[in-house]
Amino acid sequence: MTLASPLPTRPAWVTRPLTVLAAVRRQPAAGVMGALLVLVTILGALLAPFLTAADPLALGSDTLAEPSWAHPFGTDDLGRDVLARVLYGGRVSLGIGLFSAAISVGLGMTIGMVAGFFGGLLDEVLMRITEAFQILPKLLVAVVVVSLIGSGLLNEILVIGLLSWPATARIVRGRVQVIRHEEFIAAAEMSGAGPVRLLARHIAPNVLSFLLVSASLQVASAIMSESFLSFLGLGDPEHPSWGLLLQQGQLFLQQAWWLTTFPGLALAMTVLGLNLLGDGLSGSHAAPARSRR
Amino acid sequence: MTAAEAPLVSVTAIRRHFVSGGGLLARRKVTRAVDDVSFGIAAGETLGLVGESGSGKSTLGRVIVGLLAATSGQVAIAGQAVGGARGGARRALWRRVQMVFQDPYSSLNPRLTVRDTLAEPLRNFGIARGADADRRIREALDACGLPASAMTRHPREFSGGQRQRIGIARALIVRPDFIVADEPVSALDVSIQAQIINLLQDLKAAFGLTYLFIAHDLAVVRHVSDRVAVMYRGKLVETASAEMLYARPAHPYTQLLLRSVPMPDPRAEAERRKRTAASEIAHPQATAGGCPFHARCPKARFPLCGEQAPPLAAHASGHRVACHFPG
Amino acid sequence: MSAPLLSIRELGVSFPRKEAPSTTVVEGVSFDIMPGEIVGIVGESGSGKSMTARSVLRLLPKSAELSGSIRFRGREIPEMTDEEIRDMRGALVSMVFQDPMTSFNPVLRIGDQIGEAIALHDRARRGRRALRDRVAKLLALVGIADPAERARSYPHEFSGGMRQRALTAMAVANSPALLIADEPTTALDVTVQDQVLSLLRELNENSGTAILLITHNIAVVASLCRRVIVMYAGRVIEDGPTDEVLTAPRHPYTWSLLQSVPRIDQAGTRLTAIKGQPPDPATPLAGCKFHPRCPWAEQRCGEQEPALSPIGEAHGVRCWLPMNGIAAAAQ
Amino acid sequence: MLPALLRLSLRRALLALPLVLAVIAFTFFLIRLAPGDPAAILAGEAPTPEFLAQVRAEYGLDQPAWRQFVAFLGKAMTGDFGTSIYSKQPVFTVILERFPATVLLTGTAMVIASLIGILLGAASARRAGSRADALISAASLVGYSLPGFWVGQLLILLFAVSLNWLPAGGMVAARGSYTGWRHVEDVAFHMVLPVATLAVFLLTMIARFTRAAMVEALDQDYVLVAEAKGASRRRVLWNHAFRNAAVTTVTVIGLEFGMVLAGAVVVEIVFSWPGLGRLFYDAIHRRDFALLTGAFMFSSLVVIVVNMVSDIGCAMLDPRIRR
Repeated sequence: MTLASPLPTRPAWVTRPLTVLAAVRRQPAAGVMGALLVLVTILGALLAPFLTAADPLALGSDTLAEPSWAHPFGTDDLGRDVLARVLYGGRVSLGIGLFSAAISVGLGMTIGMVAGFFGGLLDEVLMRITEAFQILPKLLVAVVVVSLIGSGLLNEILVIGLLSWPATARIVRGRVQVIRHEEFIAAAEMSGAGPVRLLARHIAPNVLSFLLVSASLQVASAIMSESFLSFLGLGDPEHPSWGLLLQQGQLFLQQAWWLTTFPGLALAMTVLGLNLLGDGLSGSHAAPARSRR
Repeated sequence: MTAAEAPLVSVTAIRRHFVSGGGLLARRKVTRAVDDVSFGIAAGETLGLVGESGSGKSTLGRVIVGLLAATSGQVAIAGQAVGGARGGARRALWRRVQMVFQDPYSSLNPRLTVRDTLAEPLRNFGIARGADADRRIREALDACGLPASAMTRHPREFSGGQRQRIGIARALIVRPDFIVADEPVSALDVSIQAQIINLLQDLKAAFGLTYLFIAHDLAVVRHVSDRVAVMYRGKLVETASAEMLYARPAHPYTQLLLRSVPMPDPRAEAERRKRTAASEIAHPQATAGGCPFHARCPKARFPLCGEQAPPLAAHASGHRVACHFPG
Repeated sequence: MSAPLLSIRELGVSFPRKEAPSTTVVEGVSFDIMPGEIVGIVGESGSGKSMTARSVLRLLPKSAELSGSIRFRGREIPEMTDEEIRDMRGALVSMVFQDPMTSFNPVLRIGDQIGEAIALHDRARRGRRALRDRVAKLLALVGIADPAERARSYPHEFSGGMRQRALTAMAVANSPALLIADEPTTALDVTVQDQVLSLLRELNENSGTAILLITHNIAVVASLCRRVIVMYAGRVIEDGPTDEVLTAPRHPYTWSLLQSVPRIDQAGTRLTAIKGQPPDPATPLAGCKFHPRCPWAEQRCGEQEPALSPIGEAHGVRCWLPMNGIAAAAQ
Repeated sequence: MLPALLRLSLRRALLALPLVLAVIAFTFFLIRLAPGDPAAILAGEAPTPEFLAQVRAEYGLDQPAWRQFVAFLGKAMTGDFGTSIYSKQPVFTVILERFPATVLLTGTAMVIASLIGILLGAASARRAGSRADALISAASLVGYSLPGFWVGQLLILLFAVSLNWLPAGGMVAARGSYTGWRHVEDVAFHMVLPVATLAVFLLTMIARFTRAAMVEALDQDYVLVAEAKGASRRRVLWNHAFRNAAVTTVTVIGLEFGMVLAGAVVVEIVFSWPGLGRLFYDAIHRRDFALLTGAFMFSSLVVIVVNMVSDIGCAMLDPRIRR
C-alpha cells in the first residue's frame, strides 16, 4: 500500500561509537600496540637526562666507535654519543610533529567545519584552495620555502603545519556536510538552537571523534615531513632531529651502520605507533580518507 | 473548515526553486521543487499531503515550518508571517509550530540523552530549566507512552518505534498548536505504524493540535486526514475532503494513483485489477509548457493540455482541481 | 499431482557468536513451491523472510550457518559444489532484489550487465550480435522503449521504475523455473509498483515461471499470490491459500497484522495496534514467539512452542489456540 | 564517447591553468619575500658584480614589482627559468637533462607498485577479517610508516655492503661504459634497489586504499546481484568490485603523486641517482636558487599534469563523473 517507501537509512557514522568499540574489540592489539610504541618514544624523549649521562652535543675523542657498553648505540664521526643524540633528537622530532600537527589539525578542522556548515560560495572558494594545496607537492614546496627563508625550528613547524591541513579539512567538511543534512539538525534548529549552538552542541561532538584520529595521523606525517627536510640538509643543526642524524649517517653508511640504523628505528617506531593508533581509533585498517569524491 | 473562520495556516503562492551546479564551468540547473502552491489549514484540522517521490511535498513541509526559505510567496501561521522571521521571531514561531520527522534513526542526535534532546527547546526558548524542565520532560514522555526512565538513555538503546515516540515528544514539549508530520510512519514496520498513528490521533484530541500530515501512503493518509491535497511535480493538482477525494477523485492523476493501490482483501483486489486491466505503461517526459501531467494523462487529447497549465479551481463536486477537463 | 519444484524442510539460519549461544534468525521453516505457482512470504523486518529467500541460492552472509534441507527438482542445494550452485544461479533460479538503485553496477552499461547474465549460462556461446539482440528483446519485453538504444545507457541514466524493469529483464533472461523477488516494489512509487506487479503476473502466465515473492506489504500479496506464508520471528506461523488467510486468518498475529493496516477502501476507524515489539533474536524466548504480544495467550503459550499443524485443506497454523476463521472475519 | 572525453579533458586543463599560475606567482613572491636582495638570492653565494648585474637585468629587478612579475610569468610560461649559477647553463636545459632518469625511476616503481599493491589490496579485501588479511594489512601499515630514505639505507647496508649482491648507487657501472643491450642490463641492475625503495611506500599506500575501497565495493548490492547471476568469485571480484574500487586507486595515485616525487628526491640522494631529485639536493647545497625554483616549478607542473590525467582516468572509469 505504498507509493514509494523511502527505506530507513542508518548512516554509518550514527552507529559509529559502536563500530569503533567493535573494531577495537576485534583487534585490540593494533590500537594498544600503537599507544605503547608512542608512549615509549615520548618517555624516551622526556626522560633522556635520566636514561643517559652523555651530552648529545659534546664532542669526544672516540670517533665512529661501534656500539659498546660505554656507548650502546656507538659514536659518530665527531665522537658524540648516538644514544644521547637519538633520545634528545626525539624531543626535536616529536616537538616539531606535535606543534605542526596542532597547526594543521586546528586549521583543517576550522576550515572544514566552516566550509561544510555554511556551504555556498564560501564553501566553493575554500574547497578550491584546499584542492590546490592538496595537489601541490607539499614537501617540495616546504623545501623551497625553507631554503629561501632559512631553516630553524619555528620555520619548520610553521611551514609543515601550514601545508598539511587539506586532508583534515576535506574529511571534516565531508562529515559536517553529511551531519548538516541529518534530520536531527533540523530538529535542533526547530528547538531554537542558533548557528553557534548548532555547531558547538550538535555538529562538533559528532565530528570530534575524528579529531584524535586526525591528530595522531597528522603528527606521524609531520614527523616524516620534518625528517625529509632534515635529510635534505634543511634541518636546524643546533637542534638535531632524527632526520638530521640520518642525513649525517648517510655520509658514513658504508663504514658505520649504527649511525643510520638507530635513529631510523626510532623514527620508524614512532611513525608506526602513531599510524597504528590512528587506525585503531578510526576502527579500520585503512581509512579511505583522502578520496576526492 | 467553516468559511467564516480564518485558517490557522495559510499558504499563498509558494514557490521554492533549487539551483544545482552553477559552480565554476558547470551549467546551472533550476529545479522547481514547489511551484505556486496555495492552501489553508483550519484550526483542529488534519490536512493530508500526498504525492510520489520527488513531488516536492517534503520541501513544501519545510518551507511551511520555516526551515527552508521560499523563493517567493507567503506562509502565515495564526496571522504571523513565517518567511522573513529571524532570531526572536523565529523562536516565537517555533513555540507554535513543530515538526515530526521521517527517519527515527537520523532525527535524534546520537550523542545526546533523551533528557538533553527534550530539554533543548525548553532551554532555548526560555520555557523551563532544572527540576521544572525535568517535570515537563516526564510529562511529554508519558503522553507519548514512554517511561520516565527513558530520560537518561541514548537513542541507540531504543527501537525504531520508540525513537519515533521520542521525536514526537520533542515536538510536543513546547505545546505547539500546529505540527507538520513528514512521513512519520513510513520507516516503521506495519505493526508499529499503527501504534504511532494511534498516538498522533490521541495527542491531537488531547492537546487540540492541527496537523499537516505528509505521506506517500494513500491508505494512511485517508485514515488520518480530514482533508487531502494531492501534489504532482511541485504543483497541487487536487484538494478535497478525504471522503470526497477517495470516493470521487476528479483529477486524472488522483484517479491513476487511487487505481494503482493494491488492496489487502483478495476479493477487493481482484475487483480492482479487473477495473484497471487496461492500465497503460506511462512514459514520463519533461514537459516544457502546459499541464505537468499531460504526458502521462490518459485524457490529454486536447491541444490545450499541452499548451497551458490549468489553475487549481473550484469544481462542481466541491473539490478544487487543476485540470482543464476534470471528472 | 506433480512433484514440487522447490521443497524446503526444517530450514534454519543462525549466526554463531563468540562466548554466547548463536543467534537464530530462521528456524524450522518448511514449505513447497509447485511449478508455475506464485507464493508470497509476508512478514515484518526481522521475521527471517529475506534470509529464507537468500538461502535458496546460498547467498547468505559469510558468517551464517545453514541447516535443514532445500531441494530443487529433487537435488539438495546445500550439498551442491560451488560450481553446481553457480550453474543454477541466474539460470534455473534467479533473484530480483529490493533496491533498484543499488542493484546495478554503476560503472557498467545496463545492456552489458544483462548480457553478462546470459553469457554466463550460454552453452551455445552465441556471438556479440546475437547477445545484443537478445538483450534488446528482453528490455522490450519489460516495456522499455527504444531497447537497443537504452541498452547502452548507464544505470544512473535510468529512473527507479526503469531500473526495476531492467532488473526483472536480467532475472528472466535465461527463462528460469523459479524467480525469487525480494521486496521488488518496496522502493517504487505506487503507479510504478502496479506496473511491476502486472509485469510479474504476465511473466508467470506466459512462461510458467514460478515466483517466490518476499514482501512486508499484505496488499502486494493479495494482488499477486495464490498462496501466502506468514513469518514471525524466524518461524512460519501460518501458511495457506491467500483468499483464506487474508479474509479468515487463523493465527492471532496474522489477524492483528490485518487489523493494524489502514484500508484505502474504508474510512478511518481506530486501528488495532499490536502492543510491544518483536522479540530480539539474540535473547531466547520460551514458548510461542508471539505470546508476549498476543491478546489471547494462555499459560502453555509461554511454556511450549506449538508446531505448524494443518487446520484445513492446504492451510496450516502454528498456534495452540487458532482463531475461528468466521468469527475473526466478523469482528 | 570521444568528444565527451575530449571536452572533459579540455575542461580539466582549463581548471589546471590557474593552479599553474598560482605556483609561478607563489615562487615569485617567495623570492621577493625572502630576506635579502632578490638578485643576490638568484645569483647564489659570492657572485661577481658582473653576474649580479646580469641577473638584475635578466629578471628586470630594477623595474617596479608588477613589471617584474609580468616578466617572470612570461619567462616561466615559455620554459625560461633563468640560468643555473653553478653550471652556467639554462635551468630548463639542466632539468630536461635530468628528467628522463627520474621518469625511468618513478615510472618503473609506479607500475610495479600498482600491480602488486592492487593484487595485495584485493586479496586482503576478499578475505577481510581473516589471518591473511590481518597480515597483509599489518605489513602495509609498517611499510607505509617507514621513512623512504631509511629503507634505502638499510637496503644498501644489506644488499650492497653486507652481501655485495647489488650496487649501492649510481645509474651505470663506474668502470667501463656499456652500450646496447649490456647498457640496458647495467641500468636495470642499478635500478633494483632504488625502485624497490620507492615502491615500498607506493605499494603499501595503494594496497591500503585499494583494500578499503574493495571492502566497501564488495558490500554493495550489485555484488550480490552478480553472484545471483551465477558469476564466479573471481569475476565478481575483478569485473564488479574492482571496476568500482579502481576509481579510488587512481584518485589516490594522482593525489599522492607529489609524495611520490618527494620520495624520488630522497631515493635519488641515497642511491646517487642522477635525476631531478639529485638536482634539488645539489641546488640546495650550492645555494643555486634559480635552479631550485626552476626545478620546483617544473615538478609542480608535472604533479598538476599527473593529477589531471588521473582525473580524466577516473571519469573514464566511472560514467557518473563524466559531466
